[in-house]
Amino acid sequence: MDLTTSDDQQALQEMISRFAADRFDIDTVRAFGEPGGFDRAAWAELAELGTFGIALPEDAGGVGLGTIDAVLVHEALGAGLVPGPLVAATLAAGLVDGVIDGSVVPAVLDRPAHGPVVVEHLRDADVLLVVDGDGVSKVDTAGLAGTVLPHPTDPVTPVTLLDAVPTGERVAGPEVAAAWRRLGSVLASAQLVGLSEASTAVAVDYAKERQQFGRPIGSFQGLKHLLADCYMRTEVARSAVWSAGVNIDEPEPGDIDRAVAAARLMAARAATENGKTGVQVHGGMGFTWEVVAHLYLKRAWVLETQFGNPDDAAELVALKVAG
Amino acid sequence: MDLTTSDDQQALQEMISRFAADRFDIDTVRAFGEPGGFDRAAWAELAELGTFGIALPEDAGGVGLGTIDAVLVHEALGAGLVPGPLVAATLAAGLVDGVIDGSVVPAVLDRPAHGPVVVEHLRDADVLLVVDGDGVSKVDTAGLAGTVLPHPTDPVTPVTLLDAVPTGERVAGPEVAAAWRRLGSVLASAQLVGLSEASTAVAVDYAKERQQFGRPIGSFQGLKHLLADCYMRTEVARSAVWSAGVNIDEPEPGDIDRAVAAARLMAARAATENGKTGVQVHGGMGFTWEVVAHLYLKRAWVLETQFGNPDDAAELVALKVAG
Amino acid sequence: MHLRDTPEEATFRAELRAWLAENVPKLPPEPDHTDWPGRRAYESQWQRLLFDAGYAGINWPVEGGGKGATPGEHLIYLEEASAAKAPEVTVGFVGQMHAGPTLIAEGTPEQKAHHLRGILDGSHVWCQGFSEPEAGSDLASLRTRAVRDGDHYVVTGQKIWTSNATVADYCELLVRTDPDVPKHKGITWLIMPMDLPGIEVRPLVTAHGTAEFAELFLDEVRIPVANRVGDENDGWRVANVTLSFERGTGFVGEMLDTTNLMKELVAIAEVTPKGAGTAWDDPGIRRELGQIAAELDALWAYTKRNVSAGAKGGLPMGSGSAFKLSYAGVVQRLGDLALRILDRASLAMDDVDGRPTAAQVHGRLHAFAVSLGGGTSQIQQNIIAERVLGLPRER
Amino acid sequence: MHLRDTPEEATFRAELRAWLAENVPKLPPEPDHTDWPGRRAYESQWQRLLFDAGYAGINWPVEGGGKGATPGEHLIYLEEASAAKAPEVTVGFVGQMHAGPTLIAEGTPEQKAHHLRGILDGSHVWCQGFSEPEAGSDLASLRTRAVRDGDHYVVTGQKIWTSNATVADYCELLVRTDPDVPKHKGITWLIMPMDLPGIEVRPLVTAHGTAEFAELFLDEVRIPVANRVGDENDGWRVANVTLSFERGTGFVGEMLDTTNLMKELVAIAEVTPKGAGTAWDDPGIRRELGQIAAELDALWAYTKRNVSAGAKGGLPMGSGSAFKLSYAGVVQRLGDLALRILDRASLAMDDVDGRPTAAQVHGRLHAFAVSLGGGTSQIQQNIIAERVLGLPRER
Repeated sequence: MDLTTSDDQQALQEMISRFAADRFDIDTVRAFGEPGGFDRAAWAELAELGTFGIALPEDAGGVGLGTIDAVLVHEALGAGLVPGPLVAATLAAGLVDGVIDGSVVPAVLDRPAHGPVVVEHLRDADVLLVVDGDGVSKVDTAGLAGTVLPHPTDPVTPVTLLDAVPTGERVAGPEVAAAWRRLGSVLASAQLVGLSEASTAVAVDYAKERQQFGRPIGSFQGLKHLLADCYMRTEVARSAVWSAGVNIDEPEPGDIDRAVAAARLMAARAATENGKTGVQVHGGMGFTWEVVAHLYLKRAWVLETQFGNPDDAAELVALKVAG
Repeated sequence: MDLTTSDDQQALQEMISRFAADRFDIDTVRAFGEPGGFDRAAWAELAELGTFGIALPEDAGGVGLGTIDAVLVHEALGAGLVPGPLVAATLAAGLVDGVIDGSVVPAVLDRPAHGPVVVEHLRDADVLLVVDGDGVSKVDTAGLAGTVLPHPTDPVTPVTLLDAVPTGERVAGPEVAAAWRRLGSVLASAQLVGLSEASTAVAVDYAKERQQFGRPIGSFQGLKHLLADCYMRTEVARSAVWSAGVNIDEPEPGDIDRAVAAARLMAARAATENGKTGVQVHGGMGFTWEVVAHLYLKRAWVLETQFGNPDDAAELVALKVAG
Repeated sequence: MHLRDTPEEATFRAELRAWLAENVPKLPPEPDHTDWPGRRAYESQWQRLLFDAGYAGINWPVEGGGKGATPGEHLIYLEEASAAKAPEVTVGFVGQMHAGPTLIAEGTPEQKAHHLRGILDGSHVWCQGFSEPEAGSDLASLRTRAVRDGDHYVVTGQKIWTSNATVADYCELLVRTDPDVPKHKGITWLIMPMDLPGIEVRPLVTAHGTAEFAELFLDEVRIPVANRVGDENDGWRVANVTLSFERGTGFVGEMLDTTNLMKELVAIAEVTPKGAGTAWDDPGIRRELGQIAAELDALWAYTKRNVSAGAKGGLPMGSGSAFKLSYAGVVQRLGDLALRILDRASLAMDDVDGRPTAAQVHGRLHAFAVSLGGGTSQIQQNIIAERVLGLPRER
Repeated sequence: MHLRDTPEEATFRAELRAWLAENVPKLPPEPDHTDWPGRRAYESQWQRLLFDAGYAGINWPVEGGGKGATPGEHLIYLEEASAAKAPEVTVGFVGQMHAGPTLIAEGTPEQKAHHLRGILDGSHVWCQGFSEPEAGSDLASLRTRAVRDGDHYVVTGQKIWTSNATVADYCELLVRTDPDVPKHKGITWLIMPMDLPGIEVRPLVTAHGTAEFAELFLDEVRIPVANRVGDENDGWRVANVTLSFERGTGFVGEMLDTTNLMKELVAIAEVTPKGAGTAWDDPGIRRELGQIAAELDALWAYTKRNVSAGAKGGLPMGSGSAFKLSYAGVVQRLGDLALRILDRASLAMDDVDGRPTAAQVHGRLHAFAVSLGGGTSQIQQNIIAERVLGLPRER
C-alpha cells in the first residue's frame, strides 16, 4: 500500500501545470469560450505532451502509464482551468484516430436516462462519441442538428442542446462503455480536485494581499476558518479520487463503482464549496466578470454532472453499504 | 399588523423569567430528573402564576389572554430550563380538573403512527391524555404498565416506554384534538426558541470571560461568527413562532398548519444548532456534566419531536407550497 | 400582536388594490433587464402614474411631499404592488430610498425645492457613488478626494457598484475632504450632476455576464459647494441618516422575487424526471424545498416584526444584519437545490426543455449579490457579535 | 501508487490473521465500558498474549523492544485486529502510544529499563497529565508548579481529562518549573508514580453521564528528579517528540467504530417506519447515509495517504488537522441523521423497540468528544490557515 505520488508523478503534474500556466494564461482560457475561439494549435500542443494517451499502452501511441497517472494529469488540468473536451479526448484517444495527437477533437455524451440532451464542447468537436449501456457509438458532427446555447453557465464550456440522442456507428461494446463511464467520472472528479485547490490558492493569495480595516483580510479568523475548511475539503476529495484511480488499476482491494461514486461526491463538494468561498473571500470583486474567482466555481458546476451527479453517487454508495 | 410585544407582554415574560431564575435554579432543575425528584410544591407555585391557564377564559379559571401570550410564556419557560410537563399542563388545564392549579400533574401522548410509544414525564404524572385524530382520551396513570427508561436523553425529562397506546375515557372530540396538536407543537417550538436564546446567552457570557492565548475567546472572529449565527437563528425562529401563535388567534391571514410547521422547523434548527455551538464554545468544559451547556442541547433534542418532527414539518410546508 | 389589518390598513389595502388593478394594465411591455434607457422610460411612466394618484413617496414624510404612510401601510403597498405585478423600483431606487430621504432630513430649502418633486414624479433619476474598489467592506476608508477651489469642490477618484449610472441625472457622492483626520471624520456628502465634465461611466460586467452596475471615473469634476448636503466633513453622519430611513422593508422586493423563484422550482420539480418518478416525488427534495419555504415564511414574519418595531420607534439593533445573514443562506440553498433538480439542464443560463431553467441558474449566481452586496455576510456577523452580543472587538 | 499489499505486507497480514483467529476466542467476555479495574485486567491479559507472540509495540522501534513494523503493516494490524474483534487499546493507550515512545526517544537507560517492558507486556498502565482546566486549548499555559527541593520536585496543581487515572501505575506529567520565561520554555516532563502521597483522583462525569475521565489534584507530590525525562524546562519539546510518533494511524480505531455505527444505522433505517415505508425507502435519507459513507471511505483513503507519507518521511503539515476537521463533521452529521431516523426512539439513551438505538444517541454526544478533544475544530482551522496556507497570524 502506498497512496503517495512518486517523484515521476510529481514531475508529471508539474510539467502539466507549467504548460498550463505558460500556454493557457487566463486570456487564452477565456478566448476558448468565444465562438470560433477554440485554438487547435494550442490543443495540439497539449496533446503532444502525451496528455490524452497518458494511460494508453505505448504500442497504441500512448505513454503507457496507469489510470492514476491520468488522474494526476487531470488534477493539474483542472487546477489550470485548461479548456476543451479533456475527458472526452482522454477517453477517445485509444478509439478514434487523430484524437491522441489533437488533430481530431471529440465530444462525448453519456446518454441520459431522461431530461434534455446537452453536450459539452460539441460546438468545437469533429466527432461525437455516445456512451450507453450497450456500448460506444461514433457520430459525425457534420450532420448534427443542434442549438449552441447562447449563455453557457461556464463561459469556457460551450454547450449544445440536441433534440435527441443521435445514432451513430457502434465502435465499442458494453465493457468499454462501462469502463469509459468509470474513467470519465474519475477524470472529471480529478479536475474538480484541481479546481478545489486552485480556487483556494487564488483566494489565499488575495487574502494575504488585500487590506481592510488596516490589516490583511487573511488575518481575520472568519476568513481563515473558511479557507481552512477549503483545504480540508480538497485533501479529503483528493484522497477519494486517488483511491478510485488506483482502484481502477488494481481492482482487487475494493468496489470500483463505490470508489468512483465516493470520489464524485467528495470532489463535487470540494470544488463547489471552495469555489463559493473563493468568490466570497474576494468580496464584491469576486462578483465581477473580470476577477477569475467565478470561473473556478462555474467550471465546478459544469463538471459535477459529468458521468454521474452527486445525488446519484450518494444513492449508489448507500446501496453498496447496505449490500 | 403588529408583530411586537406590548409592555404587558414584556412584563409577563419578565415575571416568568424572574420566577424561573428564583425558584428553578440549576440544582432544582437537575433534581427534577431524579427518581422522586418532581417537586410538587414548586410546580404548584408555577401554576399559581397563571402559567397553565394563561390562554383560558377567566370564567374557566384562566387569565383570559391569547395563544400568543402562552407562546411568550413558554419561550421564557424554555429559556429558564424549567422542568416538568409544561406543554401537557397548558393543554390539559381547561379539560382536567386540578391541572390549572398544579395539584394534578398531566402527561400527554400524541399517538404515533408507528414506532415505540414513549411518553415524557409520565413517571411523575397523575393522568395521561392521549391525543389522536378521533379526539382526546384520559387515562389514569395508576393502572399503567410501562418502563421508566433508565437513561433519558435529557436528564431532566424522564421518559416512559409503554407496550402500546393505552385506551382511556374519551374527554374531547376531533376538533379539540386538532387544536391541541397545533397548540402543543407551537408551545414546544416556543420553548425551543427560549432554549436557543438562553444557550447563546450562556455561551456569550463564557466567551467574554474565558481567557485563552492572552485574550477573551469571544474576541476571536471564529467564535464571534458562530455566535452571530446563533443570534440570527433565534430571531428567525422567534419570528416564525410568534407568527404561528398569532395565526392561531387570528386564523384569517394565513394557513395555520403551514405556520405551525414552519415554526417547528425554524425553532428546532435554532435550538439544536445553537445548543451545539453552546457546547463547542465552552471547549472541553462543555463536554462535562457539571457545565450546563449540554442541558440546553438535550432539552432541544427532546422537544423537537414533540407534536411533530422537523422532517414531517418540512414535508407539510412543501405540500402547502405546491398547493 | 396582530397579523390582521387594522381597519385603516384594510381600507388602504382595498383602495390601493383597486387602483393597481386599473392602472397596471395601462403599462407597455416591460423592457429588457439591461436596457437602461428603456427601463428609465418605463419606470418613469409608472412613477408619474403613482405621483398623480398620490402614491409616490409612499414612505416619505408628508412635509417632504410624500404619502407619509405608516411602515405597515408601506409593507401593504409592497405586497399589493408585487401581487399586481406592478413595476419594481430599480432605476428609481437610489432617489426614492436614499437620496430623497437624505435631502428631506439634511438638505437646504433650495436643494429640497430643486430635487424632491423630480424624484417623486419620476423625472429625476439618481445613482449612488459611495463604494470604492479599494475600500470594499471598509466603506469609510474611501479615497475619492475633493479639494475646495473657491465655491467648487474639485473631485477626483473612482467609484464602483454604481447602478443606473448610465441613465442617472444626479449622483449622491461621498468624498474625502480631509485626509488628515480619522477616516469617518473627513467625509463630505455631495450632489453631483451627472452631466458635469470629467465624469466617465464604464459598465461593470458581473459574474452573470451582464452590466448590472457601472464604475465611475472622476477626473477633476467641479461640483458647486452649494451642492453639499450637511456640513463639510460631516458626510458620514449624513450618509447614515439615509440608512436610518430604512424601516425594515429594504428586502421585501428581493424576497418576493426569491419566493417566486422557489415556486417556479417546485413547478419544475413536478415535471423533471428523477429516479423512478419526478424530482417532486423524492421526499428528500420535497423536504429541502419545504425548509427553504419555511425560512422564507419566517423571514416574512421577521420583516413584519421589524416593520412594526420600526413604526414604534426603531428597528432593533442587528435585526437588519440577522435578516440578511439568514436570507443569504436561503438564497444559496435554493440555488444549490435548483442545480440538483435541473441536473444537466443547469449547464446553460438559457431555458432548456421548455422549462424556465435560466432564472434558476441566474439565481445561483445572484446568491453572491446577497452575501457580498451591502456588507458581506462576514461583516453582518461582526456587527451582530460586537454590537448586539457585546463580544469584545478584534484587536 | 498502490492499494494492494506488497508481498511482505500480504505475508504479514496472513500470519496475523491466523494468529488473531486462534487467540481472540481465548479471551473472556469484555467487561463494561466504565469498569476500569475489569478493563485493566482484560486488556493486560490480551497485551500479554500479543507480547508473547511478538506483536506488542507493533509500531515501536526494535531497539525499544517493539516489532518495528512499517506504518503500512501497522495499518494492516489495526484493520485485522478490528475485523477479528480483538480488544481495542484503551487502558494501554497512553503507555503504548505516548509515554513509551517518548521514553525510547528521550529517556535515560535506567528509565527505559524500568518502564518499557512493563508497557509492552501489559503489566504497567499509564495515564496522561497534560491538560489543565484553565489552560484548555492553550495547552502550554499550564500552571501546575514543580519546585525543586533537593533531589525531588514538589508538585502542586490540577490536571483534567486524565483517562485510566483510577487504574494507572504511572502518569506522564507536564509541570511548570520556571514561571518567569515565555510559557513554552518553562515546562518539564516527569514520570509520576500514581501511588505517591498527595495525589487525589476524582472521576469526571461527562455529558454522557458516565466517568470516562478523571481530574488529578496534586498537593505537594514529591517526585524524584531521577524521574525527569529530558532536561529541566525542556518538557514542551519532549512532549512534542511524543506527538511526532503519530504516523497517521491515531484515528483508525475511532473511524472503525464510527463505520460500524453507520452500518448499524443503515440496519435500523431498514426496519424503522417512515412515511409510507421505512426510513431506508426514503431516498433523501439514503443519500445522506451515502454521503456519510463516502466521506468515511475518503477518510480511509486519507489515512492510507498519510500512513504511506509517514513511512516515506513524515506526515504532510496539516494533514492531521484536516483529517480531524473532516472526521468531526462526519460524526456530527451521522448523529444528526440518527436522530431523524430514530425520531421518538431518540428520547432515551437506552435500546428501544428491540433495536440498538442507545449507541446512536451516544454517538451524537460523542461527536463533541471529537470536535472538542485534542484541540477543538477551531484550533485545527487555525493550524491549517496559519501553518499550511500561510495566512497571517492573529494579532
